[in-house]
Amino acid sequence: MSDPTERDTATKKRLMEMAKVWYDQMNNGEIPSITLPTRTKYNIEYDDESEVWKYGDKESVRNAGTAKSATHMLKMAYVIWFIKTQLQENRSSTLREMYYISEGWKQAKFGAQNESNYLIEDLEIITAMQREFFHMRPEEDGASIFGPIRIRENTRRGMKEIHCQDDVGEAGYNIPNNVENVELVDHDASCVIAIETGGMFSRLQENGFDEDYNAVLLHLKGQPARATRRMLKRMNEELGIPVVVFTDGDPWSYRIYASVAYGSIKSAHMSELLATPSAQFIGVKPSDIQRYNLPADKLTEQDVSALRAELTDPRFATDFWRKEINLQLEMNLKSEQQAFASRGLDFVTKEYLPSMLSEIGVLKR
Amino acid sequence: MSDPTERDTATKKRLMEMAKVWYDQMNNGEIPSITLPTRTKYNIEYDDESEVWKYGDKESVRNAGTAKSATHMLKMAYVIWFIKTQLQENRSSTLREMYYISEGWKQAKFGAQNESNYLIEDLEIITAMQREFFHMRPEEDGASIFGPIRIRENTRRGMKEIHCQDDVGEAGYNIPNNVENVELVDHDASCVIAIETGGMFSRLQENGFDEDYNAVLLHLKGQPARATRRMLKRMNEELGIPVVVFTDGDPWSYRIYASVAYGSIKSAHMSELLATPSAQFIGVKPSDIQRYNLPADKLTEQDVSALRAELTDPRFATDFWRKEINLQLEMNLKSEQQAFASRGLDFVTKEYLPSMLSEIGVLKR
Amino acid sequence: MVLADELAKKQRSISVAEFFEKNKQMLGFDSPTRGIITTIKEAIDNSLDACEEAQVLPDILVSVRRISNDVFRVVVEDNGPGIVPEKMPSVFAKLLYGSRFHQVRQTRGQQGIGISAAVLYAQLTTGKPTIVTSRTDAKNKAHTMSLVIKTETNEPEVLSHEEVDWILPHGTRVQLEFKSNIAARKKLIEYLKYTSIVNPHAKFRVEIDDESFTFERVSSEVPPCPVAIKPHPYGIELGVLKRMTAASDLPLKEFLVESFSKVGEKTALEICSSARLDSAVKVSSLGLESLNPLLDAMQTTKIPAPSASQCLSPITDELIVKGMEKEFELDFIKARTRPGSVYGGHSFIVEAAIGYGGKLPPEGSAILLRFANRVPLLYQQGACAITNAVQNVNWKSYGVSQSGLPTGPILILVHVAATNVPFTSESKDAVAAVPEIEREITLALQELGRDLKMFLSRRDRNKLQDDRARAICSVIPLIAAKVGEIVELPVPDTSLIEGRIMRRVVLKKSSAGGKVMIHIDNYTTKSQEISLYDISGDNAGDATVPPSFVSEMDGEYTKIWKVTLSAGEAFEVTYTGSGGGMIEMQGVAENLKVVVDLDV
Amino acid sequence: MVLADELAKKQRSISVAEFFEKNKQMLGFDSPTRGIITTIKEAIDNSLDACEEAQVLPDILVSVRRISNDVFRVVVEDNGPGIVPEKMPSVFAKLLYGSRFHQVRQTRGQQGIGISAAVLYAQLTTGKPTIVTSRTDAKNKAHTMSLVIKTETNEPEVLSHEEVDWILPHGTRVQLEFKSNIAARKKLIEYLKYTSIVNPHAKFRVEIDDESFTFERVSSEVPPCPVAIKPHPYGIELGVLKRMTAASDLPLKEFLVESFSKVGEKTALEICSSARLDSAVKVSSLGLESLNPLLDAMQTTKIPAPSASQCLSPITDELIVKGMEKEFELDFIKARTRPGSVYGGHSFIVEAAIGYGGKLPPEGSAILLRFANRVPLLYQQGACAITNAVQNVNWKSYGVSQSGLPTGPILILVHVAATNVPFTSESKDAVAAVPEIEREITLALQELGRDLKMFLSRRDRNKLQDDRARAICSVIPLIAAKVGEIVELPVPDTSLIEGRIMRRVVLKKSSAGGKVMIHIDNYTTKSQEISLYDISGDNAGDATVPPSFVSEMDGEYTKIWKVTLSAGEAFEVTYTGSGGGMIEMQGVAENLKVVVDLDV
Repeated sequence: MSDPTERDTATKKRLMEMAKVWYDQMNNGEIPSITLPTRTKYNIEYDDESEVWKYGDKESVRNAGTAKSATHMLKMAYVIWFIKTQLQENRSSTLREMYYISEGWKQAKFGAQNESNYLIEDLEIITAMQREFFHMRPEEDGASIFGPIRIRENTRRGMKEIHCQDDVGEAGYNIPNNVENVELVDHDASCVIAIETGGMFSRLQENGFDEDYNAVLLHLKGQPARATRRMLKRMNEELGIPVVVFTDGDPWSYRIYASVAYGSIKSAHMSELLATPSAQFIGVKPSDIQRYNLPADKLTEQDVSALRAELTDPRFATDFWRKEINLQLEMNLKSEQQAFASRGLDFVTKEYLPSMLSEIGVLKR
Repeated sequence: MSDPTERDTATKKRLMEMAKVWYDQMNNGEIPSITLPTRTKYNIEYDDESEVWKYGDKESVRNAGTAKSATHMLKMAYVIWFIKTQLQENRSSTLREMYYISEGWKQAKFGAQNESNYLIEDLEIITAMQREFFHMRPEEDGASIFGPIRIRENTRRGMKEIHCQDDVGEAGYNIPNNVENVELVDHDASCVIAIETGGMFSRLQENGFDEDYNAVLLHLKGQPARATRRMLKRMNEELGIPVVVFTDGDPWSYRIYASVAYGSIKSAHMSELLATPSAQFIGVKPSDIQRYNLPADKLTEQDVSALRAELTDPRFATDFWRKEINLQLEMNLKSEQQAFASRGLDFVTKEYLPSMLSEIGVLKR
Repeated sequence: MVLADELAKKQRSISVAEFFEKNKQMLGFDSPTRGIITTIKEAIDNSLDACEEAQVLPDILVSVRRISNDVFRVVVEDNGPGIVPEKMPSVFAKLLYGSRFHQVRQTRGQQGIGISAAVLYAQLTTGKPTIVTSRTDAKNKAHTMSLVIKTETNEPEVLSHEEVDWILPHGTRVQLEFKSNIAARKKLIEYLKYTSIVNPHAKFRVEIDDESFTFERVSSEVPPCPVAIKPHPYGIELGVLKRMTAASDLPLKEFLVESFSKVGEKTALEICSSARLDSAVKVSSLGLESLNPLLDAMQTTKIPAPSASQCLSPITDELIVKGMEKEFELDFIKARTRPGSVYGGHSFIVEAAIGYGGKLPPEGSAILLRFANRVPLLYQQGACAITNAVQNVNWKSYGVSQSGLPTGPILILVHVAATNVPFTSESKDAVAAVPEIEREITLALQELGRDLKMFLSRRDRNKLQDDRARAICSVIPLIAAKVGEIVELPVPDTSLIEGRIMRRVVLKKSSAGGKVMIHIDNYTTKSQEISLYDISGDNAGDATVPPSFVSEMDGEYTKIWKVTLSAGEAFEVTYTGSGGGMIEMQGVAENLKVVVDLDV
Repeated sequence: MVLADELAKKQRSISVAEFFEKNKQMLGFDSPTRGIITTIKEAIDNSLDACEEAQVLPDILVSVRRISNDVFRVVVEDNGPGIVPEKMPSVFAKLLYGSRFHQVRQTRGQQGIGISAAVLYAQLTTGKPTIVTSRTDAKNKAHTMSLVIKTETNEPEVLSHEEVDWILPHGTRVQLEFKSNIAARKKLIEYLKYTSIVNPHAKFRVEIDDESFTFERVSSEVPPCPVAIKPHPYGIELGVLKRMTAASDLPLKEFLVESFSKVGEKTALEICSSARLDSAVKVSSLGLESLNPLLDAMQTTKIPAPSASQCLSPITDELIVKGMEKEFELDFIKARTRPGSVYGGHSFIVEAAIGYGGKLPPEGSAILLRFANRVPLLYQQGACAITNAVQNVNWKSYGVSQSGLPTGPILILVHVAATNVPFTSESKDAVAAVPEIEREITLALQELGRDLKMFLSRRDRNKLQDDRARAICSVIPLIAAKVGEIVELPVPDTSLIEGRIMRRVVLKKSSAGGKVMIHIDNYTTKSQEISLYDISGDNAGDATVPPSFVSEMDGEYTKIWKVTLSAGEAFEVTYTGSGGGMIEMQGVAENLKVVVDLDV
């Protein structure tokens, strides 16, 4: 569905089918209802075929039998109507804008921002379509890319072809919020390194790591946006470039990795589109803190409970993660990726990364 | 000082002069000391000449008479030494990297990240030089720019010339962390609109506001980074483009405007380089909430105390701000810029912005 | 002479009046404010006790009048049986003198200290004697005496005595003067209000300076006067048993039957055999070596609890509820009277009540009203076993939040009626921590807690049903409209859903295009007679069904339609107008009624 | 017969023993645990009072022994003056009998209830009489009696009486048996510990079952026995004045001078003229109309406070400090005795002490020790005026945090000594809220607070000076080294700074390149004799200055140099080695010493 018009028609059709179900229910004297998978970590399962984590069989049914859930369905009806209009007029909007537009929807008005977010996710699940198809634009841009890859972006101002090393400034190419408009043209890359912090992104750039190893550097800017994850997935799938994730050594960073590699719980319904199962973790490991004697901070209470939660998270149910997480709880320490600086500014590019990348088989020099 | 080598030599000289003062003090049997302006909002003053707010006359003297302040000076000596080395070897690093490098400095080791931040600020004040001159790289990149302006960036990979509408994707051109390496080539712009949220940035782009009005759109990404503020200053000063700031209508947004226009308290010593005194505020005003009947939220306790603090902030000591802030406290409401969507997705580009820009004399159509 | 001889000369007896004169704080006279409350409380206790004994409906006058800067005159007058002239001096002017101390039954006053302590306090602060007037029947004249206590000896002194005419056929009036201040006013009214709750048969007329008001009685039955009973074997202490046996000339079995309540021949023999004592032995001959096993046997043998019904006078559930209703507005109110129980040989009964909602403050700690033998306890709440027991109940399990005391719009009343209330001090402010009493309070409150929980969950369930009805009748039509728009088909009819799901009477009003439409569906299984009230600026002159009644006031028209709808039937009316105003229907049970104003 | 006649038959006197038998909780016998503490407390109070009267150093034995499952035998024995046989029955077996109630002076026991109540409690729970042995001097034999109280009459009954030989020349021993349990042990030891703090002249030997220990005396001076004085005119109440005048045959002026303390002829005449009464009038003839102005005049005329020194026996600052030091380890301790004051005609003195730091728990509320007339108050802390006063002091202004009570490692002791301590009940657990007393406590604590603040800020200042020295001697040399590197010049000499800024003895040790260097500068203005201790793995065989002494143990060498340095002089020694270990110098005052180990 690369043709936008075709895509819009299909989306509209799907939404109207959904509304028709309710229509028929009501005409039969039934209370309208919808069925949704339960959205908790206890209901995500590994899908062997696609190699990603998706929602499992647990489902919950919502019907309009109470004022609260009836109002919820009313809001969903309004949202479907709004999207249908948007598709017809070829407009787009952000979730926040839709939230404000709902001001005029009387009883269907959203009480809070996250209500509209949640509703759009529900719609994605029910229709098995991305929000981008609804012309719903995310607030945040994607990450920056710097490295030997050429893309073509279909912008409102025409087609732009950009090489992400030659045609951009030091801050790199900014992934737009709708990656479906980007075409991957060609590349000369050995791998994509997705990096948690800007400091480390600049360090690798300054030390010429992209040139020396033909690496595409990608600055994740914290928890990666959908556009970023989709871009990583596409570079991996369409171009066959291996993806590695280089983060700090704390529970929040492991979650960043997990959302790149396995998909997030919040968007488990999009895992096939967003997750890159072959992505490998080369961030700071608890065992690295010991091995390299890195400066470290004590874990906070939040850290400890996040680690504990990860131990019960199916996405971390491997020997590797169990061992590392338990080790971390035992040491009660965490380190940042920039902590490698304590061993000199070149240590990370001269020693750590080459040895890690060779170890996992991404570099063969 | 556009020549990097020349700039580095001057910086090194200045730092060594500073160290020499302490050297002489000690040789005379005096406890080494430094004098710094007091860094609170009660000590910033309006400078008529440069039209920006700078630190006033209040000074505090630090001497090595207690273990705490002696250790502080020891750390400063190490930092000066570190920068001197960095300049000699033509390396750069982030504050965070320096923090980790200090691991090897024994007593001079930093206790926490913000200690090294504060120290670099002190050094900037004492030497009257930007941290960029010390080769200290900020963590965060600058904002994105989209509009009719052409720049030339001196990157590690050579000189790149980029037009910020024609040569970039929809996410725009990313301002690098050291703006001193960017040359402003030419432009066709009527104004720069610095926008607080990504959603509004995309809205203006989707609605073609940059084309219709020859506006340069700049996404501030929250509290603007130094690079962003420096870029705004330079576009205004070197190219003579008027700058307007378009934010939400809450105390934190007013601070964003204030830091663009007047300089921040934290970097009042850099105001001449970073502040754009002629920048005008076109964000959501409390009176707009009434005028346009915008959807609004109640103020939180934090909001109220931030507003109260602003009433005692010399940067907000104008009739305009006093009236608006007092009105807001009275109404007890705040609105986001995307709240204009409640009046339709085109309202902001068809009505609000044209009328605001005409009102303040930026647009003359 | 050795030192001990010298010291011996100084040793002498202390009169109990001297003792309490010096330690007046122990009797509740620690401050002038409190003194006035304590005095009135003691006088009213005596009046109520006396009226109960005489089976008279109490009619009590309380008057407080300031007669100089800091001197107040207090009068308490009752219509009780009166006191014979010979006993008047001792009753009012001798500490530790009274009729109720040695009796095993529930009375308000017990110690024989209260009113005499007030007399002592009055003469101490103003030097003025107390004036007592009493008349025992219509045939005799009233006697008036002016009395003081001789502190050194704790004996009464009569300063004057005369016979006088009195309007009351029988009754007692006591007048005291002492130093105080007006800060006591609020506490005094509180005391009277609470007293009136637990004495619903009493009427109080109150005069404070130039103000006067009345607490009316809500019951016209005099509670039965508790009858004195013999002590119960459980909890008798060795010293008391020793004294009783020494004073008796009976054989053991007869001694047990005669001296204790609930001990019959069979039980007595069981005790004797358990103690391995001859049932015929003279008890006066028993030494400690026999008394110890006897006491053990008395306390381990199974003996029924004393019949509380005789010696105690609980208020009863019904009258507590009446009393509370009189003084508070409540959504829920329930009272329990526990069966009688025993501690240390003393009978007692716990009564409790819980009130919820209404005009009670919605937040903060519960209001706790403590009573002992029908007397409110106003001070030292924190030190009282009642408070402790209330705090130890797990209120959360009854759906009530708790922080020490339960919190929210709750009123808790606890009444401990006992033949001997274990107070922590003579000032009778707080009940001492006796485990048996605390346990009974806990049980009573737990029973009430379960009732409260039922009330609260029923209230919640009603809310839920209402909510469901509202969803179906007001939201689903909106969904239908929007879904119709999306699929580009006519709006589906949702009345089928309404009818199937609910068995209610649904009233809908809507207005559009200058027309107002009112529609009623009777989805119930019964016929309904409905009065439809529609109040708005429209006069409904062209109503499709003309209203049964129309009236106008200030441009507002009240329209009433009388409609009878059998099961499944519907009613509809439309008229020209702009709508608004209010709509309501009468004649349908609250829980079967759904009113949906689609314009709101 | 009218009802009143019937009721009158039941009315009779109540013996005070009956009253308290029924209300034993009022006397502190509410639980078996508490009963044992109360009993021992009452016996010890009497012993200490008696020893004081006899000016004997108290030597008191307390023994508690379990003799069956729940029966305990308690013995308290003292070396006091003893009691003459005739008075023994009344003293021990009659409530409200004693020598101290009518006297205006400080005593522990006042009410004449305590020990007799214990006897009553013993006979009530076990039926056993109390056995009292007493001997008044070496010439007489001791008398032993077995006593019980006749409850109905509150009169003593002597069950046996014999003369016996006794090892003590004089003293009293009382032995009681009652039901209790061993939960009392901890509280008992606490009670004895606190009693010993405020009675530093007393020695207590304690035997609990098979364990025995002693609280030793820290002072060998018997405190002077308080002398009884006449009442003070302030705070006399009208009723008491009326009684006094009625019983006197003196003219007014003489009556005033004779009956009250601190009233001389001049004051008496002043009172008369202020009351507009003839100074020669016989007081017995005065009616209320004269007594009222007389009382007013007595209370408004300026009269000196009663001389507390005679009738009261404060512990004194010095002995409180000794007592506290004996039982607690503290960094700071200070006590204050306030001047005497008056409430309601009763003299009182407040003493207070504050302890800080040491082994006190560093967090949580302060430990509060309350005392009245040298007796610890163990119960009802929350209801006590002392607690209230402590809480009302603004501790934050003395640098101490506060949440109700002050918090942190703080101990607060308050002692109220009075001719009549206003307790809230007979159990004597808490002092009633008398504004005059609370005010005095506040003043005492405020004075102590200021001292504590001084101590705390001095401590902080010392810390600051230390810190300064450390900065100069250890950090500045490092700054110098780094600055030298930056400016590419030789490292500046920082000894000038050290010398100028500080007047101390500075020891520096550093090691580099296999050499250890130790350097001492005497920057003080005086000559210093220094022993330098250097303990490490180096044997310093090649030291440039050979040590005065070397010893080896497990491979660790202790090297000592004896060095004398006059003002401004320096010492230096170097040797081959790797450094480490520890370094210290002796002979220099702590506040003049700076030791800098540059290797650490």
